[in-house]
Amino acid sequence: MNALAIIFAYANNDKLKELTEKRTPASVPIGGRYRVVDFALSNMINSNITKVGIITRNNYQSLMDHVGNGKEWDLSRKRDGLYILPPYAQYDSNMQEYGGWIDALSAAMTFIRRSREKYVVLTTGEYVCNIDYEEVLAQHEKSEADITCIYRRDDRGTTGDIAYTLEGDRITDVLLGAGVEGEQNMSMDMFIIERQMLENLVREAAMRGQKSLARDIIRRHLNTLKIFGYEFKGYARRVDSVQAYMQINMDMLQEDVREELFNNPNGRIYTKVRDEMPAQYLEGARVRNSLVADGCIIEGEVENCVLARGVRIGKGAKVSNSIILQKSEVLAEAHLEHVIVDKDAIVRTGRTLIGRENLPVLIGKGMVI
Amino acid sequence: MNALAIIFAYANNDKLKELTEKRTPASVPIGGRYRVVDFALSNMINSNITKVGIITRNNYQSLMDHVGNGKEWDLSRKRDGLYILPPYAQYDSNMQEYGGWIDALSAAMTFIRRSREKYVVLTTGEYVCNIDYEEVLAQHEKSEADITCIYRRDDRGTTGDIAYTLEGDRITDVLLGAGVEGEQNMSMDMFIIERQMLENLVREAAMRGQKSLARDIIRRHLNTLKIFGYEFKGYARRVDSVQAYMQINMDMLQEDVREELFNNPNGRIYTKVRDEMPAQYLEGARVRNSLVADGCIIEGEVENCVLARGVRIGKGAKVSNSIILQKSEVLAEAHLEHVIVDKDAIVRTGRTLIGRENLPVLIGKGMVI
Amino acid sequence: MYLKKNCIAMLLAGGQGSRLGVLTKRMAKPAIPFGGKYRIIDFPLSNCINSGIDTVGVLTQYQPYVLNSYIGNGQPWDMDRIRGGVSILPPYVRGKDGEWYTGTANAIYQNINYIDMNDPEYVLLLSGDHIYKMDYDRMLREHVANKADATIAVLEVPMQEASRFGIMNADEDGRITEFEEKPKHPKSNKASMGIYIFTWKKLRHYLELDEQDPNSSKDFGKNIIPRMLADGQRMMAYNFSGYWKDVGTIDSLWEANMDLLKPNLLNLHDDGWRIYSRTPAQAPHYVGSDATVENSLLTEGSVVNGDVRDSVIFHGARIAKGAVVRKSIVMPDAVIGEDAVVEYAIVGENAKVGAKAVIGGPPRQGDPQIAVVGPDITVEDCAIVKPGEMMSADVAAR
Amino acid sequence: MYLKKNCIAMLLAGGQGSRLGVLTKRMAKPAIPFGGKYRIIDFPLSNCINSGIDTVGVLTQYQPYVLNSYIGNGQPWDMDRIRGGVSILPPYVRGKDGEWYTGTANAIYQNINYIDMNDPEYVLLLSGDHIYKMDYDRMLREHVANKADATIAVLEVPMQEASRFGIMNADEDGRITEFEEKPKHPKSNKASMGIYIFTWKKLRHYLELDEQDPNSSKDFGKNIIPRMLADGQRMMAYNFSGYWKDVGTIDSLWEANMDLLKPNLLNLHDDGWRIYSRTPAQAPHYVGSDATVENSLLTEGSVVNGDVRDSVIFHGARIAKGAVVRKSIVMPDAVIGEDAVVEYAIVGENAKVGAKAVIGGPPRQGDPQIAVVGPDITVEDCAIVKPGEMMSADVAAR
Repeated sequence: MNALAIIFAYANNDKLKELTEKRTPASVPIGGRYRVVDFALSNMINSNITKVGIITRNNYQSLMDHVGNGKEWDLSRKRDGLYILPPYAQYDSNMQEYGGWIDALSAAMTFIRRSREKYVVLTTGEYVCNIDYEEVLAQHEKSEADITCIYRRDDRGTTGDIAYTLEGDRITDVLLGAGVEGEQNMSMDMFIIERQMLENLVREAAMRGQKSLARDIIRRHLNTLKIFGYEFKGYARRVDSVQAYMQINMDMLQEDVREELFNNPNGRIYTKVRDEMPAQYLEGARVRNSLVADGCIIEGEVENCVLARGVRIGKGAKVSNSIILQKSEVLAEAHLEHVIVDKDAIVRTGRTLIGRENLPVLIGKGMVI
Repeated sequence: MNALAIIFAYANNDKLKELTEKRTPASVPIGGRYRVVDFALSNMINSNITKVGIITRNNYQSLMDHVGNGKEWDLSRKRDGLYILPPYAQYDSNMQEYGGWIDALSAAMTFIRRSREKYVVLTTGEYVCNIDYEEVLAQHEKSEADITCIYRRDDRGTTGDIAYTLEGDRITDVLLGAGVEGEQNMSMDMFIIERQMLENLVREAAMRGQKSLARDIIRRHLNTLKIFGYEFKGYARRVDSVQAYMQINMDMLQEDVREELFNNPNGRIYTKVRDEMPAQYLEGARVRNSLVADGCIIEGEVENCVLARGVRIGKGAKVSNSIILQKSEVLAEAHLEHVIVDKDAIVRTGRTLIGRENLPVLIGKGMVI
Repeated sequence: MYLKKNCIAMLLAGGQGSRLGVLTKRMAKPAIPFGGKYRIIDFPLSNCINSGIDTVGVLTQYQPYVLNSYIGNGQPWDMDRIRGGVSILPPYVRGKDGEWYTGTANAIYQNINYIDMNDPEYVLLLSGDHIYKMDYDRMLREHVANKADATIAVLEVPMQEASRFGIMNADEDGRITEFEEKPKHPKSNKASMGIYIFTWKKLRHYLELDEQDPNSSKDFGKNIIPRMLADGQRMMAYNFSGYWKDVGTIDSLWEANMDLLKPNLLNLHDDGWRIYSRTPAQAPHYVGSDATVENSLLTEGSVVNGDVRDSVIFHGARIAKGAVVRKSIVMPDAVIGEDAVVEYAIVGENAKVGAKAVIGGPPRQGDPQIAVVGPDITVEDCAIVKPGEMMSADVAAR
Repeated sequence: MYLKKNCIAMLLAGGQGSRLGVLTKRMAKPAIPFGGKYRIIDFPLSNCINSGIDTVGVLTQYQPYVLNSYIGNGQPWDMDRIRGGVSILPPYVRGKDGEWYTGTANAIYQNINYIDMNDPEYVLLLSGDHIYKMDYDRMLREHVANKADATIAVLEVPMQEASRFGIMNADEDGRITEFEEKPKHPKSNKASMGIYIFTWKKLRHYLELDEQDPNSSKDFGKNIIPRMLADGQRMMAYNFSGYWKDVGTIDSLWEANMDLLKPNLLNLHDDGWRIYSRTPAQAPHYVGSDATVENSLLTEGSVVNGDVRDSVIFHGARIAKGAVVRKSIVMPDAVIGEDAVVEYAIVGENAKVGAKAVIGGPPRQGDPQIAVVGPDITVEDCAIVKPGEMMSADVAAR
């Protein structure tokens, strides 16, 4: 595909609470063996996009550790491949934190300008979905659009989200900020645009001190450019709150969601391989309706859970409706309901922790409870 | 070799003038096809050190572009390999610019602590030499040293350099800062130390707000630790001034220096491969005592020069005692003596530029003169 | 010095493995799936990289596709090196004629060029059909310290089984005095594990000698080792203790998988000694609301809605509702239909077992008789595969 | 979809290249050094990656060591891919017996499994002995647009030379109506370049048909193409214009090297179409104080202290003081001694030409007679190698 991709991988908010205390949303663990950014990266390689820049701002060591040299996504290349674009790397970067995508794109402009690809795919690193950008590009080219904005029909808009008004495929208005009610054309913060046009639009907007792609580029040019929408009809959710995080993990217990995300003919979701041995079920294990990653050792009861790699569930422990992240241990006779246990934590023998569906208890990385 | 390496690759001064305006000293082009850091990286892999962290601070985009995923040095690995350690990547980094190696090591402490290797090799990325750290480690182990400091005998000390006083192999004093005269045991800013000891020493020094490895760790512990010197007897020069830069390039015109640096049984110097075609000598070319990289096209006269890849020397041009960096063009009938032309510059037809041996004219990156 | 390799490994992966029957019909033995997510060759390859040996030549001539594409560029084992790494070494044409590998020694002989190019001091010789974890670097250090010409890893086996092995008789310093292939009256219980370290110069000499001998069968065990012993070369035994299993038969393959369910036999949870493998990118395995799983291994991409006990379930395998799996191995992407019963069985890659089919069964008396359904075989609904049967064609309902 | 490949390439690198004599004694033809820093195979491999084809099977059975270690993990051509990349495909044993490649079609036939595993729509068939730059993607797009079963690249050659080539006669739409191998009276001057794109399903069918034909010589040019034509399959010609040279003989190899010294024949300075190669890590080349170099190519690691004109000097070559090199090719790591004279010659890899030796000489009349010093050969001081001589053993002083 004649396109390069830019993935924006820095936090805009702290709605993920402790989950993003020591990492960016893109590197939050999800689905037992993935990080959120695996979806964005795999979608790129599955769409035959082989030049990918990841824009980071802070808190990105865990992201760098995860993506490494990009080999797992076959993005370790002599030409092109994966580029981490950290702040302060440019000799002329005197800016402070990025105020918005336009600042970030300005800082990455050398990277963009040096590319030979005709198009740029812009996306956040926070979406869980399996999308074929080649199909989007085909529509983009067929409709002779200047910008194609990807959206989904959804009624879960929250304050700060962006929605589009469409006439046919053409976007006629951009709704910003206001809490949107009912089913809307919610922006997925994914765009396709010609590289040269992006360069021009960003330069122009930056000179005026503008910050927001949606407000200052898309909305401002609704009449002067051909800006079209592309409806993505598959499963797509953004990891933008603890509730969404919990829900997406639970969604993956459904066969149709799992098949669409992970067994999609469009391509697999790749992640860093950790070479854990298969999960061990010992005598006394009782597991129901759960996703279990390699390296787990299970002796207790588990229901409606996602267990990440290397989790241990002790004898007589009962864990339900919970997410246990990698290498955490739930010791014997402990009892957890509606709990998210971050990495490397320990829940002591006999301990009971009970959250509620819309307010899970969150146990931080490395904590001993 | 049971060691990891830390390469400090950020500028301490601006003595390299325009050459480091848009890059760090470690990424300054040298010897026609190399960057300075190639020597440090190649020395590591040649000593069988396969885990290398490069500490950067600012101005490091060109360095990242050059080292890429580390493949050229065979450091693109599933376990270990090359790690860029930029500032602000850690969630707990609230520091400003590193005040010294101790600050930088504190920021890299997670990386160091997570390693399994017994030893750490610390070095700057600014030295041109071909050194076998396995030999240094052998002496370190044999002498049961706590810290081994690598030095060279040299009389070119300048203000700010560090020299050691030795009794036998043991270091008894560290001379700081004062302009050192005569032949001295000049520090090469290379050290071998046990990883655990380094962790302890850095933690202790950081708690006291200390900054300098030489002053605050080496000198302070001369009586409490076994601190030994290792004399490196080969060619070694630091790229720390425009004069040194010029001299090192000129040294490479000598066969013995070239053989030692580039045809050393200890190992080759690897660099990013650019796949330029062989240099083309056209009718009228007159080249004497020069190093010429691939991709050059030469129609004029060249004497005592280093031409980097893709340089063009036009018909009737005369260039002597100069360094022309990659992709720069010296057009017809131009005349250069004692000039350093940075990348992508153009010297116009018929133009004359004459510097002096100890004060070369410096033409900046991309300039048209 | 980086370009010169101190020790490289040569892995003999050419064996046809005919005792494994239908399982090796379309792949070489080292490519057979093992332990839920591995293939046999993962063990020697992982042992190599964990021992610091990053240059491995894999000698292969039989059905190499699955093995070649499994090894690929070596990345899963961190062997996608610019210098060194893993190389597939098939026979090739020299001069006018080509020559297939006629024996283990001939296979190495034909690749003298490959070894010379790497210019090693020592060569480690490995087989591709053993399951074990071993630090070859320790063995190498002993070899060097002993100034040995060859060092052979040995394992103490029960004396009554010793006559099934090649037995090394060594003096008290560990120097081998005698080698007996499957002796009727073994003098010791030190069995050769088929793992050798040779000083390359010495081995090179004996390979050339052996190649010129028209009566030689060009085999390490039969020719090279006896000849070196006869010549008084310094041959040392290296004592290994720990789990080691030759998986060259259906029974031993099944047993070795079952061994993984027993604690403390072979620890694969070892962070310091990972066994690497190439696995397809799949989601964690899913256990359904009506499933039960006990004393079993499950891995990525498998979906269990039935009842699994004492079994090893590979990636992508699916066990339908009501199906019962006991003491069995269900290989990658195999499907067990609703209410099927699979006991004491091996179900090959991508095989389909129909609803209510019955595969194998518990032993009536004596040793279990393992039923085998070959790769890609379909067993129809309600069909029966008896204990000990091996199916290499589709099975109709009876 | 990433896992499925639209088009993969199969590169026939098995040729012994006997017309290149001593140069191919120890390496297959595609591994021969060319153009200062390349080997012949760099051209098709670079063309592939530049055309967006990242999966290449290299079919080899003859002296594969140099080629295998040159290709290695494919990194220099950006083909060290996790999925796809470059694979060496030697013959192998199926069932009980092995079979060497008996012809170009048989070589592909034996690798049907490899191709099927990649599941491509189209297969590009290439040779390993041509020097050219070509965008296979353009050819592929024509193939697809034409809904062709096969597309064959053709080059217009001078009519008087046409009888040396396989000639394609095509109608005005480019559809091939007739194929004549080296016709005495050619009807057109469109010569086949040995570059084919096939729709895989169609080719697979004809490979299987051809394999069953006991009278077939299992060759693309002799069997597959004529048969497909006879069956009325849709075979299209793809017109290529640009530099293309078969370097299968000493003369053509020398000429192709000399062609690089002429402007505008084959542009290797093309940033958009790099020719990649694996080169040893060496310093830029050094030209000494007494040297003269004109109208020549020099590359890394070479050291010139003599007088070089109209020549191609490879990496690591050394030309001593007083030596004269004219119209010659000095291959990697070769040494030309003091005051030696080398004219109209090819000096092989790592050969040593002694002081005052004389190799070759200018043509008296007619075509130049190229002298060849084989790889690793030593020519003693003051020895003479006459024009047109080919030395495969050390040369003593006369």
